[in-house]
Amino acid sequence: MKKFLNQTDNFIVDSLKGYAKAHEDLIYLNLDPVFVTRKEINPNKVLLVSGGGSGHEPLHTGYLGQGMLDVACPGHVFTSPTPDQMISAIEYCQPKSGVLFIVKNYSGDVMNFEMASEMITFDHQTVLTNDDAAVFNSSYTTGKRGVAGTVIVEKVVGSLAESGSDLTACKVLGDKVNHHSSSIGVALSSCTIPAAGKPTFSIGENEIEFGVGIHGEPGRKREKIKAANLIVEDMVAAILKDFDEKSLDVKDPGGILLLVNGFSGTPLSELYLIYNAVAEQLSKKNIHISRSLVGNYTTALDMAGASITMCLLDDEIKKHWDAPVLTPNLRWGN
Amino acid sequence: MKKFLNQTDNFIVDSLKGYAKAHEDLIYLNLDPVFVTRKEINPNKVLLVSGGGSGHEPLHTGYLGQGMLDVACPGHVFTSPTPDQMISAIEYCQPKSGVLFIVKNYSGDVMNFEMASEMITFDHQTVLTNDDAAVFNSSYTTGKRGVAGTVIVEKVVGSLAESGSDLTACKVLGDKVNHHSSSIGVALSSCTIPAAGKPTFSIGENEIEFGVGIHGEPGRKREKIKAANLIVEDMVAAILKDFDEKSLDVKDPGGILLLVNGFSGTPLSELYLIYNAVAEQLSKKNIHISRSLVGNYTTALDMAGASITMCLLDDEIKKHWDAPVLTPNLRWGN
Amino acid sequence: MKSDFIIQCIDNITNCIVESESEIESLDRVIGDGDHYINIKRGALAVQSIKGDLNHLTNAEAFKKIGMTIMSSVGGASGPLFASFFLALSKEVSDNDDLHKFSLGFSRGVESIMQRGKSKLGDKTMLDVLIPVSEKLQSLVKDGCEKNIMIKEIDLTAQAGVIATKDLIPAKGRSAGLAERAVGHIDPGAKTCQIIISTICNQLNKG
Amino acid sequence: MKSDFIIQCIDNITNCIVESESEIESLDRVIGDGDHYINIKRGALAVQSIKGDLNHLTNAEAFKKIGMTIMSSVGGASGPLFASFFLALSKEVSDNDDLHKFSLGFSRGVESIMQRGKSKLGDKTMLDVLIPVSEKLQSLVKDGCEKNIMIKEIDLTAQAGVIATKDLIPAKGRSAGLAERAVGHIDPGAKTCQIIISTICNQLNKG
Ligand SMILES: Nc1ncnc2c1ncn2[C@@H]1O[C@H](COP(=O)(O)OP(=O)(O)O)[C@@H](O)[C@H]1O
Ligand SMILES: Nc1ncnc2c1ncn2[C@@H]1O[C@H](COP(=O)(O)OP(=O)(O)O)[C@@H](O)[C@H]1O
Ligand SMILES: [Mg+2]
Ligand SMILES: [Mg+2]
Ligand SMILES: [Mg+2]
Ligand SMILES: [Mg+2]
Repeated sequence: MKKFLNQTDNFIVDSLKGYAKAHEDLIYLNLDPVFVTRKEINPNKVLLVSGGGSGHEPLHTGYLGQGMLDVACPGHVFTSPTPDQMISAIEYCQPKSGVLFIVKNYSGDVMNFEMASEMITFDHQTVLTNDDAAVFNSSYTTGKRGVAGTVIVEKVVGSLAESGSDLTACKVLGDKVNHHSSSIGVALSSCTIPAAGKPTFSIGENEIEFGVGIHGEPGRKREKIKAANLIVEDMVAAILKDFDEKSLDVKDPGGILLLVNGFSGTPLSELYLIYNAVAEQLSKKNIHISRSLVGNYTTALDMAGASITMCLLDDEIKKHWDAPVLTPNLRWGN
Repeated sequence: MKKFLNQTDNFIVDSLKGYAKAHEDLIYLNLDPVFVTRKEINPNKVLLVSGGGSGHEPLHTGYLGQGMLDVACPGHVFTSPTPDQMISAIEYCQPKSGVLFIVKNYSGDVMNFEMASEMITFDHQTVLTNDDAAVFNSSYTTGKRGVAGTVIVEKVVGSLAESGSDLTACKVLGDKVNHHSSSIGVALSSCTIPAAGKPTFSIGENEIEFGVGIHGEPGRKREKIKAANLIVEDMVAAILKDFDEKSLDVKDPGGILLLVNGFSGTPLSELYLIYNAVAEQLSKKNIHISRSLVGNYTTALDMAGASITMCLLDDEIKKHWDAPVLTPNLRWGN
Repeated sequence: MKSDFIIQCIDNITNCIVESESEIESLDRVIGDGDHYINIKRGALAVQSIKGDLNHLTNAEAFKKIGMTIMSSVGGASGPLFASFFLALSKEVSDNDDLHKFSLGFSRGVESIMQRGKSKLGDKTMLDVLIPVSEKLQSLVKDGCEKNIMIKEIDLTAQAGVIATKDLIPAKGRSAGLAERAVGHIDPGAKTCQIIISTICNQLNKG
Repeated sequence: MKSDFIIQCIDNITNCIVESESEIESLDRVIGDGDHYINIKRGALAVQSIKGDLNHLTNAEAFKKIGMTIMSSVGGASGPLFASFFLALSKEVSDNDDLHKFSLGFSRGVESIMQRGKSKLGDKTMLDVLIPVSEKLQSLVKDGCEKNIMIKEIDLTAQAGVIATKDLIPAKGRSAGLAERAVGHIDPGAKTCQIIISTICNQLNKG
């Protein structure tokens, strides 16, 4: 393992300190327990609280600010934060219009956020994101994982909350955006957890992991690498099938938001190449891309690979997607 | 080599097509010869033309738009573009206030831009960027390489050009920003050129290349990896020495702009950790960081590693750095 | 139970976990995300760091403090689950308990995990060790089983539980995403529980 | 010179370059950026693709077309340099040249590289092959040297030039950044020039 770090135990805190310094105009960092908030808290709006294991930067810490999140609680690498982090953060913010938790669907995140929510006296709701098409859903299991679609949920609900809407409205929109989103990822290499010091999985020089999770969890299948166009064909098929199972019509005139997301080790040039392949596929199928985002938005430490997320747009989602956002890592309209 | 690609020969064009589609509101892509321009050309302002070998995305293509570049001419991977690309692009734009070339100091880039400039009838000037502190300068040699400081030059001159200033003013400011900038890079891994199919250099599991170039060119020395704080100490020392040799005073009250730049394979969390280490060093030395930028802004294909750039700010540079910019990969103030 | 027994347990468990690093870690790398050992070790060290405070506490208070410490140090899936166990246990035990009372507390702890995790036997989780162990403990206590035999039986039950996870299709936790691909692999949380239980059995055997 | 000789050269050079892939490529990976082989091959293929057009052209026109093709296909440092060579050469040659005239054209080509590259002998570039070859060519032509000997001498000079780059500290081109670290390594552009020259020598020997 080769990384820029001092002691593995301090990796996340050292990184958060740099993050807070680089964005001191926007960000407040609390160290004990660890949480991050916008510099200026507006206690009158619905407080959007997200968090999860670290290693997915800029998710969630990079999305704090006007038009997006209020609080992020980063856990250790790939390990969900503990309830005291959420509780302290919310007490620090003293929200008057309730708390909306945005939680990726992993047992650990769900349970820790649940424990926190049982221990606070503030009004609250939770949006669980579970957009990973790689996992087949079932009411008997943990269900689908929350992956890059979470960014879209955070952005869209962030705009609604900023506009002064109430907790229920935010919860309803969050659930809708999540339901409208579907993602699939492919890994070319493993990631390496700093404290573990070795790759999470091993993968052959000519193999890819199709349907990989953002923690390096195995996906649907291990296969031989092939032309990007062919990989993308499979990815698009998996997403369209998922929409089909959700009885959603991707040909809706609202079009889709297409997010081509890098896991961190894949260069922007390859992400754009993937974008091109997706666009070619969708154009053949008469699916209209009306919004785009390409870059490293939900990463998996140093993993090489990428995911595709499609979100079906309607006027409401589009309006809130387009609304101004001013965060360290997502910024437009101001 | 594992990459998302179809045929290596089409790698750059496939990627550019995706880039142009993802940003069709901002970007025009010409394919034969290859060049990229803003969607809306303003023929009355000084035309800022940059370019160079591909593989450094978002440099330069990602910086086209209001407040930054007008034209980028991407070459093959790590290979400077050919004169016909620049000539066609400029003819397409028909600038009325002259052309400013922003060229990184490499023999190939210098010569190809020189040939282009000899063949156009438009008034023109060139700003050569050479901010790489790893290379010792000399009037007998090619001299220092242009690296991530180029982004700062493009942003700052971009703002001045947008404000309607003339060619000479743009050239003068560009030279100043370049002179005020100093960078140093460290590689943890090699990059792999798609068409070559194998890593440009080999590097041991515990080694780093100190002073590496953005094409994987060897740097000052190969050494054992050590704590990030110690690596950063060496990096900061190299930059401060470079300023010293340029007789520039880093303790000027204007402070510095600190750019922590990833080469592409290094996660954002590590870049922020580096930022923290630099900030700690500079605070001890009473050097004031007044502006910051952290992310992948000048990359080296898939290389793991990072560079630090410091740019000494004065009121003029600061004003143009802060000015609005609206490009696919750098955006603020609008 | 005396507080020095609990403290001895804490030290032994921490040591055993550290000794089993590569075994535990490799399991979570295969069907999880590779952090289970790191999480568990962080929890064990956190509990070890409050050892000194436990002396002055009742068993109930001690288990509560252990639960709270785990809750705010471990995170992930295993953190809240282990924390729930100790918090539930702490509500049942007193300082003068017989084994019957403790076995009831243990089963309350396991139930609390099931509740928090919305999980049950056969979901390929730590519960595939904990539920059989809990049931075995009840029945052995009810039958008035001899101490040495009881210890041996519990240990064997825990070990059988770990092995049993191998062939299960996961329903809960991170590995649930893998479905059939997880078959053939042991659940890391189950392994950790077995190591902890075996360590305590060992200690009881010696003491 | 006849156009079919030039065309034969183009094919032979292209083949030799492709055959030397690993040799050329590894050199630029060590003291450059690893793309020299790719650039040269792209150039050779581009020139090969215009072969058909060369038939109808004068030597001067043919060399100009070759130069322009290289200029707009190769890029990098080697592109403009090779292009300059051919563009300068095209200004000197006519269809009825003697060797003396050609050798003058060659030296104009080399000078044009020096001008474009602001480089000279000893800078650890392609010029460390091209300048000695050019000088040797002038003097052999002046001395009225016999064809076979001339071919051999030129070939040896090119090979000596390549070897000479090994111990030089680079002053120009990408490797200049390495300074002393480049010592001990051959310059890739020099190697390419030698391969091209040796290929032509070989062809002349046979023809
Ligand atoms: N819902 C659940 N019920 C019971 N045990 C669970 C549940 N989810 C996860 N586990 C246990 O937690 C273990 C994983 O713990 P750990 O790796 O620390 O957390 P994470 O999965 O969040 O990375 C699994 O091996 C499993 O035994
Ligand atoms: N200024 C120069 N003068 C002469 N030759 C040069 C000069 N700069 C570079 N070269 C030659 O070009 C070769 C490198 O070519 P290439 O790899 O294609 O371009 P780049 O260095 O731009 O990647 C060097 O090995 C050297 O021989
Ligand atoms: Mg985890
Ligand atoms: Mg090159
Ligand atoms: Mg885990
Ligand atoms: Mg090269």
